Amino acid sequence: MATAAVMAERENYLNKEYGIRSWLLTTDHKRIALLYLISITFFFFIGGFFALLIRLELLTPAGDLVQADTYNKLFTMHGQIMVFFFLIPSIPAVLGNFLVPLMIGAKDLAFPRINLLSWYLYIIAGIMMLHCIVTGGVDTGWTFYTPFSTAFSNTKVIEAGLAIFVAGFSSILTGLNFVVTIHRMRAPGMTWSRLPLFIWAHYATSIIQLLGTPVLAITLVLVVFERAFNLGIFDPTRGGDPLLFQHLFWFYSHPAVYIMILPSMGVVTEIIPCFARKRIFGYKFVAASSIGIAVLGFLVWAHHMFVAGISLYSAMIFSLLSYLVAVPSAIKVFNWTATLFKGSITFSTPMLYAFGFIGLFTMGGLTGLFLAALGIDVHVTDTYFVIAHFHYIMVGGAVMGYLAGMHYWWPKISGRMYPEWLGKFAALIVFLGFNLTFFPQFLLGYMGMPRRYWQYPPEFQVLNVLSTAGSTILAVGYVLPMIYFLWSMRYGEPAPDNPWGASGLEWTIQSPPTTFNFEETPEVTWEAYDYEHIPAPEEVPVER
Amino acid sequence: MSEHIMSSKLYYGIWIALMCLTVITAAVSFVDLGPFNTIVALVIATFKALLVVLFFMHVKYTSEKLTKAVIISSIFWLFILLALSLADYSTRLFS
Amino acid sequence: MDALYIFLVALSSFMCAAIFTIIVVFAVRYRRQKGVEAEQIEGSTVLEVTWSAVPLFIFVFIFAWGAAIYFAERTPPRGATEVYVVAKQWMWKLQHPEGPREINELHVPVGRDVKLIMTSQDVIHSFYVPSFRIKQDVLPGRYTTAWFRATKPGVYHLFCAEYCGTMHSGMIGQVVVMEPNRYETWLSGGAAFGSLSATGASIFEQLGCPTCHRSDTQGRGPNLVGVFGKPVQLEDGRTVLADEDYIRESIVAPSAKIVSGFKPIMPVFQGLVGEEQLNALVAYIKSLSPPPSGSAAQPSGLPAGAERQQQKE
Amino acid sequence: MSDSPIAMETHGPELRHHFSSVEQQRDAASLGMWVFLATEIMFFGGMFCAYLIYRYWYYNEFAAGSRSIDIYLGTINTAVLICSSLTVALGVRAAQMGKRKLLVFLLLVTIVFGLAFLGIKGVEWYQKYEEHHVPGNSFNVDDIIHDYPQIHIDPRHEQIFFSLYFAMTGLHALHMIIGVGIFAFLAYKAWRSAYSPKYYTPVEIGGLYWHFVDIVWIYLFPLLYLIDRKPLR
Repeated sequence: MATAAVMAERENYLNKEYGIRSWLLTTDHKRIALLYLISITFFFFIGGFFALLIRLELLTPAGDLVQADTYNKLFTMHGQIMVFFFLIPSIPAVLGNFLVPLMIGAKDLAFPRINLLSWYLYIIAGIMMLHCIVTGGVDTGWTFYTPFSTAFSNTKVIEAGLAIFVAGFSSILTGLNFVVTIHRMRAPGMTWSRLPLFIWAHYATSIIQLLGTPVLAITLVLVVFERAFNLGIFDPTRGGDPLLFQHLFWFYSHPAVYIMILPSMGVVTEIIPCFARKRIFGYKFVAASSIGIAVLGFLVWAHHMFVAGISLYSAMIFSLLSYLVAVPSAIKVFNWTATLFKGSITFSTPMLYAFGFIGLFTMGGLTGLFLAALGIDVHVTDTYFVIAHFHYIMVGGAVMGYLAGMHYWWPKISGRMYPEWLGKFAALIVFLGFNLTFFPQFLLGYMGMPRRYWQYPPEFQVLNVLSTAGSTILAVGYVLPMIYFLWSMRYGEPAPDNPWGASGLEWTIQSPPTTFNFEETPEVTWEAYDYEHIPAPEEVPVER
Repeated sequence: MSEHIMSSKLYYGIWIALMCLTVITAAVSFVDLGPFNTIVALVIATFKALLVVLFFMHVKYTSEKLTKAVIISSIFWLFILLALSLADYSTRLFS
Repeated sequence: MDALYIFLVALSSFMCAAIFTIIVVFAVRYRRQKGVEAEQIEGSTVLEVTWSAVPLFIFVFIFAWGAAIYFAERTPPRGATEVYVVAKQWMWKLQHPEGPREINELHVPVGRDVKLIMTSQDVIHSFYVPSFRIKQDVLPGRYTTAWFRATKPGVYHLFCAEYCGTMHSGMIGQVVVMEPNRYETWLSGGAAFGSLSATGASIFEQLGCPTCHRSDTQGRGPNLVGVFGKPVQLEDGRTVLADEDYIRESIVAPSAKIVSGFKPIMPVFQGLVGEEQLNALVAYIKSLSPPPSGSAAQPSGLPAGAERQQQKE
Repeated sequence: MSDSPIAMETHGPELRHHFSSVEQQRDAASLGMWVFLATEIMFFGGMFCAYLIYRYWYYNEFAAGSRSIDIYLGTINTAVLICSSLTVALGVRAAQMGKRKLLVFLLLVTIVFGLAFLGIKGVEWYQKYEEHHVPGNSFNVDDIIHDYPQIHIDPRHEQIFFSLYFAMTGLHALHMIIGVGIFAFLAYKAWRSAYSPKYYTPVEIGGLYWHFVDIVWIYLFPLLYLIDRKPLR
């Protein structure tokens, strides 16, 4: 094709240099984003493999597929890998890394070398984690609750703790880079009220990464010290308080949920206006709700501890505050819906994922109301209800958003189009598989099946079989995009600069971009999402 | 940021103040003030920290509001951590 | 609480249905059509405030409802029968006030308030009976409590809900709820265990506690009669309530809170008395105080074989 | 880096390609350090939280443990750190004014103060080691219990105090070691004339880091050494 030849001649960040050194020593934010993409995909499939083993074990009530200890290690490492090595870096370190400079009109992040360092830290942490897994694993649950983790577990707690400690620093450096970049590197005219909401979401995410992660880091250091040197800081037999560990742990780990979901919300907020050809409804409120979530998210952590033995009064305070954080999430859902009103909607793959996101996130959010209600939390916490709830948020929400974003920006990242029909098909499979996997778990939880059970009473079997069946469908839905993305890198249609007719600076430059993104620093004179001035895709003159 | 070059006299003045406060805080701790010992020690420490932040770290002379925002928000977050944890510990006895 | 649950299910279903319907309607109604441009709408502060404030009011209402239930769940009624629970990897041990001890099984009569006073020997566990809607983490080194009143005879699941190691999923048992008369039969089939407080009394003697803790004011230790449930003036000026945790602490680490007017001379019993003996001692000291209402421990001479005696429904 | 022709012509070697001006680069670096210090506050904050709660629970043990630490060494160390902060501040000033030799000298003096602090800290830790006050299997506080017959001391709670003491001073010392490393690098670069009144950002943000570590100590000193020095009743 003639277009392909023309495309191939254009210099971009991918074909500018070749060779392993040009990748491993790169300071280009786009290349680092791809390094992250490859590494988190690797960990996603490891974590997913563990998840499948867990589901297979739960196919029957008896503990027959794996040993109890193996099962405990499986869910522990599934959690640790998915949370710390996939979800937290997923959108920020891949899409955020790629897009934050492009969207604000900068040549790179403020600290390119620190950006590369953060990837290396991530890789070091990843290798430590893998080493931990192959040499025996860890069985404390991803939550590391003391005194089990410090005094009773016989597994590699120290190594896993240090791996997550290092991964935490990687996350801090990413957040630091974003905050400074967003403050200092915006193109002329790119005022705060013109920023894409994706940037607002990443700004809020970075705040959480910066102020939450260090607390987790110090907590893990104390756990490691306690285990290594036989101290008693969290050990009740030596005067320590195990609840203190839980307080410090959840001070980070609750806001960490927002590290995962906020960037997804940002992605969806980009996609919906684009495929509805409309300005976002209530820009200011959506932006403010991101910051609101980031701040209020720090005030609610002890709702994970309502039955853990905290005082009655603090439980009440935390329950009330938990409801406050639901308000900004509701605002977002309402605004997305309102944006559709009187739009001109097309159903491309990213839009399908975005619809899926809204649906699943709404269900996840509403079930959160159950858990924040003290009386009900007592019954459903630590059961499969909680498992279902947070998978609706983290998988139904964060991963759907991640896939939506990958499809939406894939033409910009790779310069190629993916096969649209296959994309829609995969989106459908993911949505169905997901619901079949996790909806039964709400019912299981309400019936009283506790989490982290290797074997269970037979009356729970039917729902577990459904869930396991769903998980295999879900697995297919996740493998498909990986295959066709890889396929499209070689055989896909070359992508035009702006295939969706989208607003935003990243679409004003070539696909894929050059190393320094912008030939000259752009001057922004328009508001975000000014879809009245951008022609829809067919009306764009064919690229030549 | 700190285009402003401060006179070295001011630096020496701050240094003398910090040294004096150190000696004072150590000395006061030997005097029985009841519960006020802790309060005095923390007030002096905060005052010293303020001197360092404002003068040695040039925050007093920076025109940048952002730096102050970063400092204030980090202290605010520390306050959240301490206050809400203590909300549990201080009310446990009542329930 | 199930009423609140149903309310929430209804509310959530309604909200889901509403949002999904709106999305589907918009998606179909405003799908891309030739010649129809999207209408640009800026947003509306009135709408935004409305859909922030209305949910907030609903949320506060749910909070208040949930908190009321929680408060009731956390406040045992006076006069509840007190069952001591010791959790260990991976087993539940339960001690009835009348004396019988059970493992992984708890027999209770219908309609009686039962207060569980729980502690763990090793890691954190969680006492969870789904049918009674109770769950409470069981912590090492301190007591936590929960209570329930069974309303229907039957056998109910007892789960450990806080991950506690290898056989976490094997740490299950059952709560057997019986008609009162069958419960009496079950009790009388029990062993010649003294009541829990009587066991505590004999441990009290064995350990030589009465040498100092005399029932007059001449002892080197405080008189323990009537101390439970009362505020105690401490040597350092503080006042604490003499609850289960305080008594427990005063046995394992006696000098932590010295009663005003006494010296820290009591030996430390940490490691010398097990959790179950501790429970018995606490029950004994509690029995020295007049019970809030009738159902406290009575001296008993129950026939042999109570423990492990099983009467399945 | 410098293969973009647009970037090449407008800036000197110290301006990296993706910034449009030296001011932008300096502002970015300075904000970056301040934001990093905010995360550091939370990092120490976790330990301060643990400290606060256990001090509230185990006041006697904390007071007795605090008494057993050498207050003279602690005070001297505080003074040493304050002096080092002064030399850092003067060093930044020397950099602003382009006095290269003075800058190198002040940076070296700062390093000496830093090492002195670490040395004194080492002496203090060695004393604790000799007294078996290091938490772990050989932990023994019979001497403290013997010294204060008036108050009750539970060795397990005393161990929590010393765990926190070593964790907090240890992490602070780790920050000092990193700081000495940074300053050694800065001194080397300054000696090679890398800094000028136009470009001294590394000295400035290195200084911010050093002052921050100083501030942490300003709080650790009263919290660990001065809990209760008043005469016993």
